[in-house]
Amino acid sequence: MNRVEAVSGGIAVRKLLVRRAVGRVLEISAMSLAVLVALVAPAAAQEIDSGHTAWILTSTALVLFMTLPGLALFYGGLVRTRNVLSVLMHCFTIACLISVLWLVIAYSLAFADGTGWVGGFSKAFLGGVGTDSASGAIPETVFFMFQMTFAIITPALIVGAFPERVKFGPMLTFCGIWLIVVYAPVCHWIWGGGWLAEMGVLDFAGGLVVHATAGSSALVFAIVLGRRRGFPNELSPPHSPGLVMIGAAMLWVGWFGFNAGSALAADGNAGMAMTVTHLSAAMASLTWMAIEWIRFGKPSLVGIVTGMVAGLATITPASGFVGPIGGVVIGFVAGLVCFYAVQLVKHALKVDDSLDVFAVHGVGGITGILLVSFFGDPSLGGLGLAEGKTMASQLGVQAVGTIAVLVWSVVASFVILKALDLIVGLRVSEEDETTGLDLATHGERGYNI
Amino acid sequence: MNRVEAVSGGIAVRKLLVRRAVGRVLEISAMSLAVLVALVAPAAAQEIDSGHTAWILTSTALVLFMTLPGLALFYGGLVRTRNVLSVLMHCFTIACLISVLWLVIAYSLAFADGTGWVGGFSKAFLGGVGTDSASGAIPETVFFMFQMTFAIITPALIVGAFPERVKFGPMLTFCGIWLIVVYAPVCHWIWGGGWLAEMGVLDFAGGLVVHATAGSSALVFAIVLGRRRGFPNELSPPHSPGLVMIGAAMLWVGWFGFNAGSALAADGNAGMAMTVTHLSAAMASLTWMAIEWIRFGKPSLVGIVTGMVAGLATITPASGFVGPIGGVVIGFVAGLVCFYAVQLVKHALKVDDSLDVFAVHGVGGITGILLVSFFGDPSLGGLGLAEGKTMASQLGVQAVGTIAVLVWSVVASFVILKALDLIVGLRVSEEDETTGLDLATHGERGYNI
Amino acid sequence: MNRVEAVSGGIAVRKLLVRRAVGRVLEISAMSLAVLVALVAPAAAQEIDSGHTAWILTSTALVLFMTLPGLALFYGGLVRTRNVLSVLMHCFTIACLISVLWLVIAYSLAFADGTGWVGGFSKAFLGGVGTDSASGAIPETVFFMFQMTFAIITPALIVGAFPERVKFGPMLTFCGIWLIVVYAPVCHWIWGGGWLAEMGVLDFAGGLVVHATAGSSALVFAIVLGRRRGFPNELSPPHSPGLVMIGAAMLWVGWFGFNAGSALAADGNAGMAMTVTHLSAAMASLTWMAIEWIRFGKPSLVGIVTGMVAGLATITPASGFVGPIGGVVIGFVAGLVCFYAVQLVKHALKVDDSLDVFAVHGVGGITGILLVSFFGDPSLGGLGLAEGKTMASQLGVQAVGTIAVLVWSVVASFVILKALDLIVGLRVSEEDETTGLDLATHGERGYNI
Amino acid sequence: MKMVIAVIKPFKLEDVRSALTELGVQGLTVGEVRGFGRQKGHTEIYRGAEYEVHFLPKLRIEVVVSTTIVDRVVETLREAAQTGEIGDGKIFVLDVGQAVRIRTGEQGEDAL
Amino acid sequence: MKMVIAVIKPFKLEDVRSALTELGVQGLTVGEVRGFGRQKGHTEIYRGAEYEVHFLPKLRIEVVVSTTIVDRVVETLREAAQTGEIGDGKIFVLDVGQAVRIRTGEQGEDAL
Amino acid sequence: MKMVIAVIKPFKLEDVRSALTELGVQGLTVGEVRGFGRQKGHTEIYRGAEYEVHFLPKLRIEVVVSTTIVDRVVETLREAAQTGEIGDGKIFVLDVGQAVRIRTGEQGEDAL
Ligand SMILES: Nc1ncnc2c1ncn2[C@@H]1O[C@H](COP(=O)(O)OP(=O)(O)O)[C@@H](O)[C@H]1O
Ligand SMILES: Nc1ncnc2c1ncn2[C@@H]1O[C@H](COP(=O)(O)OP(=O)(O)O)[C@@H](O)[C@H]1O
Ligand SMILES: Nc1ncnc2c1ncn2[C@@H]1O[C@H](COP(=O)(O)OP(=O)(O)O)[C@@H](O)[C@H]1O
Repeated sequence: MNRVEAVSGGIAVRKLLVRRAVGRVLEISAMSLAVLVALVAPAAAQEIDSGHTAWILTSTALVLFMTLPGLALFYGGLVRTRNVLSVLMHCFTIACLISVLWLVIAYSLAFADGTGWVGGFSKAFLGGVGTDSASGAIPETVFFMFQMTFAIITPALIVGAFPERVKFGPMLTFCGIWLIVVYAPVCHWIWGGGWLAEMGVLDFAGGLVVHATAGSSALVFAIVLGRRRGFPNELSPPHSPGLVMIGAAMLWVGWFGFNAGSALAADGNAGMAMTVTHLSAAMASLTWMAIEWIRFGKPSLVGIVTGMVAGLATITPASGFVGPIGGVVIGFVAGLVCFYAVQLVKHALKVDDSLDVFAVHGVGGITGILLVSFFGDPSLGGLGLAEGKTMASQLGVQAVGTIAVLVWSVVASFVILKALDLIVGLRVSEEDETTGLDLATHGERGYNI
Repeated sequence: MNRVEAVSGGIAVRKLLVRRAVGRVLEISAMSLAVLVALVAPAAAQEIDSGHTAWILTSTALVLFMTLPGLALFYGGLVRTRNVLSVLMHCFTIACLISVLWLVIAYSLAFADGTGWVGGFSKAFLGGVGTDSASGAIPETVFFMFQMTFAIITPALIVGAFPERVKFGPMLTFCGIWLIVVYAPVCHWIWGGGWLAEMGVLDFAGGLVVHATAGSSALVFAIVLGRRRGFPNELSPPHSPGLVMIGAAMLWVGWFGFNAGSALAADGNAGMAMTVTHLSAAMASLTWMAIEWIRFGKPSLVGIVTGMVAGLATITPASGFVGPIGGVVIGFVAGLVCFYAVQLVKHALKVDDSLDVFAVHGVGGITGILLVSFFGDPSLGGLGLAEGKTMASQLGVQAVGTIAVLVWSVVASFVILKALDLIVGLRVSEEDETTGLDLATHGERGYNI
Repeated sequence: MNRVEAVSGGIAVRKLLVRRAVGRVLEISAMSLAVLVALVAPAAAQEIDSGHTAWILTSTALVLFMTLPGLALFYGGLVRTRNVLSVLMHCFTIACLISVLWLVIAYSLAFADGTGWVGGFSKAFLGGVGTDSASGAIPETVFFMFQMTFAIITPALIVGAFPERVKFGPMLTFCGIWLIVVYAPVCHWIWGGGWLAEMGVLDFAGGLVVHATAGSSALVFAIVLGRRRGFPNELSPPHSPGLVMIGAAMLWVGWFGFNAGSALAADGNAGMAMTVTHLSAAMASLTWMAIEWIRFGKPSLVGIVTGMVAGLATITPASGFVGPIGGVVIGFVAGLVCFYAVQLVKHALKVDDSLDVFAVHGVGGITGILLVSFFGDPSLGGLGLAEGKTMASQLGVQAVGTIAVLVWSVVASFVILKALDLIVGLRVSEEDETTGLDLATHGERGYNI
Repeated sequence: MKMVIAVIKPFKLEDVRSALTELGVQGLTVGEVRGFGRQKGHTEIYRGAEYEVHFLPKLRIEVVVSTTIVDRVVETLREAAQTGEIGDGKIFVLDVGQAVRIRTGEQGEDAL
Repeated sequence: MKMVIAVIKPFKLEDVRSALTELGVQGLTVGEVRGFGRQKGHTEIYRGAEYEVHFLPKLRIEVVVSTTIVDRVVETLREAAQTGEIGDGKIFVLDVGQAVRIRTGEQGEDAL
Repeated sequence: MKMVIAVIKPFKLEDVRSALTELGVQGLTVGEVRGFGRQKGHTEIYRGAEYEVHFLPKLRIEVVVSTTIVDRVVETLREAAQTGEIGDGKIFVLDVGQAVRIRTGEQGEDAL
């Protein structure tokens, strides 16, 4: 596998494919002019590969499907009946708001040429991008859309931290600001050719960019917002485990686009990424189920699908670098680590990160980021670490990246939230919380059966 | 972008790609015979492009998914509990019936060579179409299937006009006749190389073919059928806003196949179509939400997803011709116009187009058809109008197309409905209406919880 | 169509494509060296086709989607409220367990070189398979994943035989053993180049490999396990026909990946497979609906979607060999035969194959296997039978294959079940059965509304 | 005081409520119930299997009123709920010893 | 007339209904309720968090019968609903002052 | 014996249950009901159409206790269920002629 590719999912493949085109031209320098022409012509025509494009178009649909309705149902089923619609509403409005902001400015900040810290404004409103603009072997509009779906699901993940008590407007405002202040820069650092990319941080599909940023910010949100009334003693069980499972299943399927799509091509790398992604999800699910079975005597549906999400979040950064066995091992670790992380955060620290965003996504994503250093190494069946990196040095780089991302996410989120809390307030009234946000905030009821 | 392509989504691309193949041969007329052979051979082999084919196969799945279960759930959640199954049944049976009729005759009437008014019978039962038959760069069977999914969802959209009171058999009969008398011809006019195509009407993915025909016929159906008992004073709220959102989310994702698939290729046009489609949906959702927030103080889930559908219906005809900013503006207009259209039809005119098919799809589709004339123009970031058209002349053509389609849809639907009403009757008994169609017509209950 | 291809969906296409590559080289042997180079170079580069790969990556997602959540919801809606979660749990855990076993050993037993009876161990843990390994025109990892989704859904189909009363652990154990003892070998016989493949058995996407094995084993399971309390007199209606329809719709869409994906390419064969698959589903649905309408006066939602599944299961083995009209006829037969099969098994034989796995999948799959002999023949619009076969001789071969698969599935399943029953017991206590498996086994309730 | 319990057809609720309100009744409580009676249930058929449904959806209205107006309440309720078809339901009247308004603690008729 | 209110285990409904029908009872009304009593609830566990469920699903049967047969009704009902295990439920008997059939206006025992 | 019927706000159930348990009440039955009263409903808006919701979700608690403690039960229940805001609900007390425990056949107060 091309070393450069290892640098990151986003830009690497683009570079790689350009290189291929060039390469093809060089190889044949010895041939007759006629043949040269014969070969260059198609090569140029091949610039945009319809097969790779078809797969990324599909992946874009799959990743959007993860948020709408996947994640929305996964979260919606976990809350109480009287708040189910508000959760769906959160995910839906975030998707809409982020999409527009992504066009206006965020895409440019993440992927336009700029400093090592943040991209420039040249691509604001997709400036200079037309139907013929290419990003590697695919049209840039397709790359733009694919990346947008990542930008959508990341703040949507945070929804799990504040259900049943957050004020609608401020919540939406937070997500908008957060996209620009936290997501876009971090995305640039790692996938936009920024300083962490230069350093050789490996994050194939978003262990840091997506899960660490969302997970840590979710923890901050839960702390600043405070616990739900009655937490933790008068907990209500998920109002619809079936809905949770439906959402989870959609997440699993959609994740194929998330990870295998991050190869930005329909090739062997995509195939291997899909394979390890699937195996990790399966193994983590079985692990979580086993723990519940042993500890409580009853393996639960909500439990096993939580394990699945843990497995998927954990393999995400590693999905382009490890082999099948690495995928299985990572899945096992994911189930184990995240299960106990949930116990720690919720039952030991008593933080009401209501739907365990940090314990599952944050902890999972970081675990995956660190494990890449080992299972990405050919000696452990991996496809290769960053250029010239050993397990140790790679681990060091991964740690630096993790710390940088966590610090920035936590600090920025804290500031934004405190500001919003002072200005407009983050939390609904006790009465609204009791009534439930569906009726209080949105004037609807979940089930008029 | 090739002007011809602008003529329509359907046939244009086919023509275009043939042209490309030819073009490639000409370009090289100066080269040596050897090279000529070298180039022609692959060119021939390229006749069917696996990448384009992969994307249209995928798009076909996505568009079928829009109807089953997408649209069915969207509509099913909006009615009362006692009628939810009947709505699912309507969408499902329509999908089955239309599929068979599409093979038997409708595809041929729409796409086989014929007059400017309707296609011939040569392709009835897919006559002469085998695994090797090509339609542009994709197999004709794939084109047949992709177009079938459009033929399915169009009458399925009409379901929103007559729920909770229509008689099952006559409803199904109407849809069958309507496909052949209204859909197939109109499809031929615009996508089959018919008179409107010749005139230069721009309708990329079905503003007229799909939304205007369905919307206007729905209005006629609602009027001929009459209002539900208790309309409008004793309205019931949607029995399951969550179900509505699930269906809406599936529609959004599926619409990627609908619009980006209409490029009939996995290329930059598809990428741009997906981009503007998504942006319009997002912007229209936010617009509708804003209006509700301001007017009623409570942004609702059913509201925002209705805005989403409005945005998607409106961008549909424009999706292959406008740029990103055009997409956002069209989305904004869509949210605004359709919101007030709903108020007008339902609350001013008191027409019980129960699920607002006309106000959302009809009005939206027509709005999009007209807006193409402006935002399709390069001066407004568009990709180009029809050959030799100015904004003004294009607008004229679009208007002619709209009027022609509306008149034909309304007249034909009215005649079919009146006939059916006389012969078998369109409406169930008062008692059945009170019992609910689930039990009365299908012998089932929605929830045995 | 290449005869070899007819031998089976799995390996044939691989062979075929290799042949094509070779062929292309030969054709041009007369040309100048320069041109030869010019052509071979791209030919080599084409080894893995991005378009075919894109479609199979997509198909893999579609087929996984069939099980999670498609089949799970289809089955979950058919049981009583108190057992809905247990059914979802069955499908989900089976998916996880099979995935891991598929990597460990099953894939190797099915597709690695071995005897005519079973594959060897060379591909255990994907031994020797990397990102560059190809399987025909697609990466082998993609072929591995695509086939895995088939291995997942097959035992998941059996879930319909034992809901509401089976013990969780033993159920899972059975599925694991069954995969290795029944599925993997049968898969090798037919798709892995085994003895039935050699004999010329035609099974494009799994009439025998998937539906006959699952259906017959389900019947055995239902008999060994015994009937639910109160069967058949105190039957409960499906607790949520809507959920059943959602699952069914997902199955329909996913089946496009199942059948059209089995072409292992994005080409005319895939297009035709998708076409006949869709037409059969539509026709079978209408047939089942018609029968209910005539017999009971009320066409039901659960009925029509059951017809749909019958149509899809029946066309599966034929989907790569028949033409559009063949697809319609097969669909009609499917609806008719399966409807009466349900009556026979459940109401005549009083076997509590609770969700009619055998009557719909088993009978359907076998019917399709036999019908291929006729509608696969060019004289009936088919694409061709196995090399040198006449309708009669093909029918003979198909019969042999069917009997072999049924005998092996029944015997093996019976032995495994009896053993498990003796050692741990297959059935929950009467009390747990009354309480419902959701609470008794998994400690959750389906709806806390 | 009397407690009037009425089992009625679901779609009659609105009529009953408004009729009672006109009569000056300040409040009532409604619960969803399933009723078995002369009005026979129906059969649902799933994949050819007949499923006998004995119980029909009804609404159970519970309203406590002063003894002085109980007869008028019953009569009004009966008229509002009547369709003349089998399955219209029943009205039962029971004695109430005491009534309390939780918010204020008011007792007896003041609590209604 | 008497109103017999019984709280029973859900899966006993069919037995109770047929038993009462045999006794000549023409109708009854059933509602879904949750019961709290000696029979302890259970704990559900979500992601390691224990959730104490105090209430168990029960059915509340309400049947009005003539005073002459009330004892037999109670006895029959008890036998039909009994499993002998804790949580079988209760039967309460109340006085009914008046009964009316909405459809016909019939009063008293004729209304039953 | 007396039957105490209370209509309360849903989220007060837990308070009421524990308060009554402390008082020694061994069991009670709860049903979900919709209430109409002074506390006005709300309007839901769908696509600009106003939908008037007259009924509010409430819980109906039914508990049978011995006459000796009925007053304390009513008082305790009232305190536990009270928020002081309109819509808190009502408590009604009815006479119970007979009580039977299905499991054992015990009668009267022993059955409670
Ligand atoms: N004896 C009874 N006790 C309690 N409820 C009854 C009784 N008889 C009938 N009901 C209720 O009244 C409803 C209507 O009674 P039914 O006999 O079907 O028609 P009608 O009221 O016209 O005689 C029943 O569904 C049941 O809920
Ligand atoms: N005092 C009471 N008032 C009203 N309902 C009661 C009372 N005691 C018990 N119940 C109902 O009876 C059900 C069964 O009572 P429980 O004490 O659990 O078992 P058992 O009936 O065998 O003593 C309870 O779930 C509750 O619904
Ligand atoms: N006369 C009545 N009979 C039966 N239930 C009543 C009666 N009046 C009120 N209720 C119930 O009590 C609930 C609260 O009553 P309401 O008048 O709204 O407030 P408050 O109890 O504070 O006066 C109502 O929703 C209704 O369920």
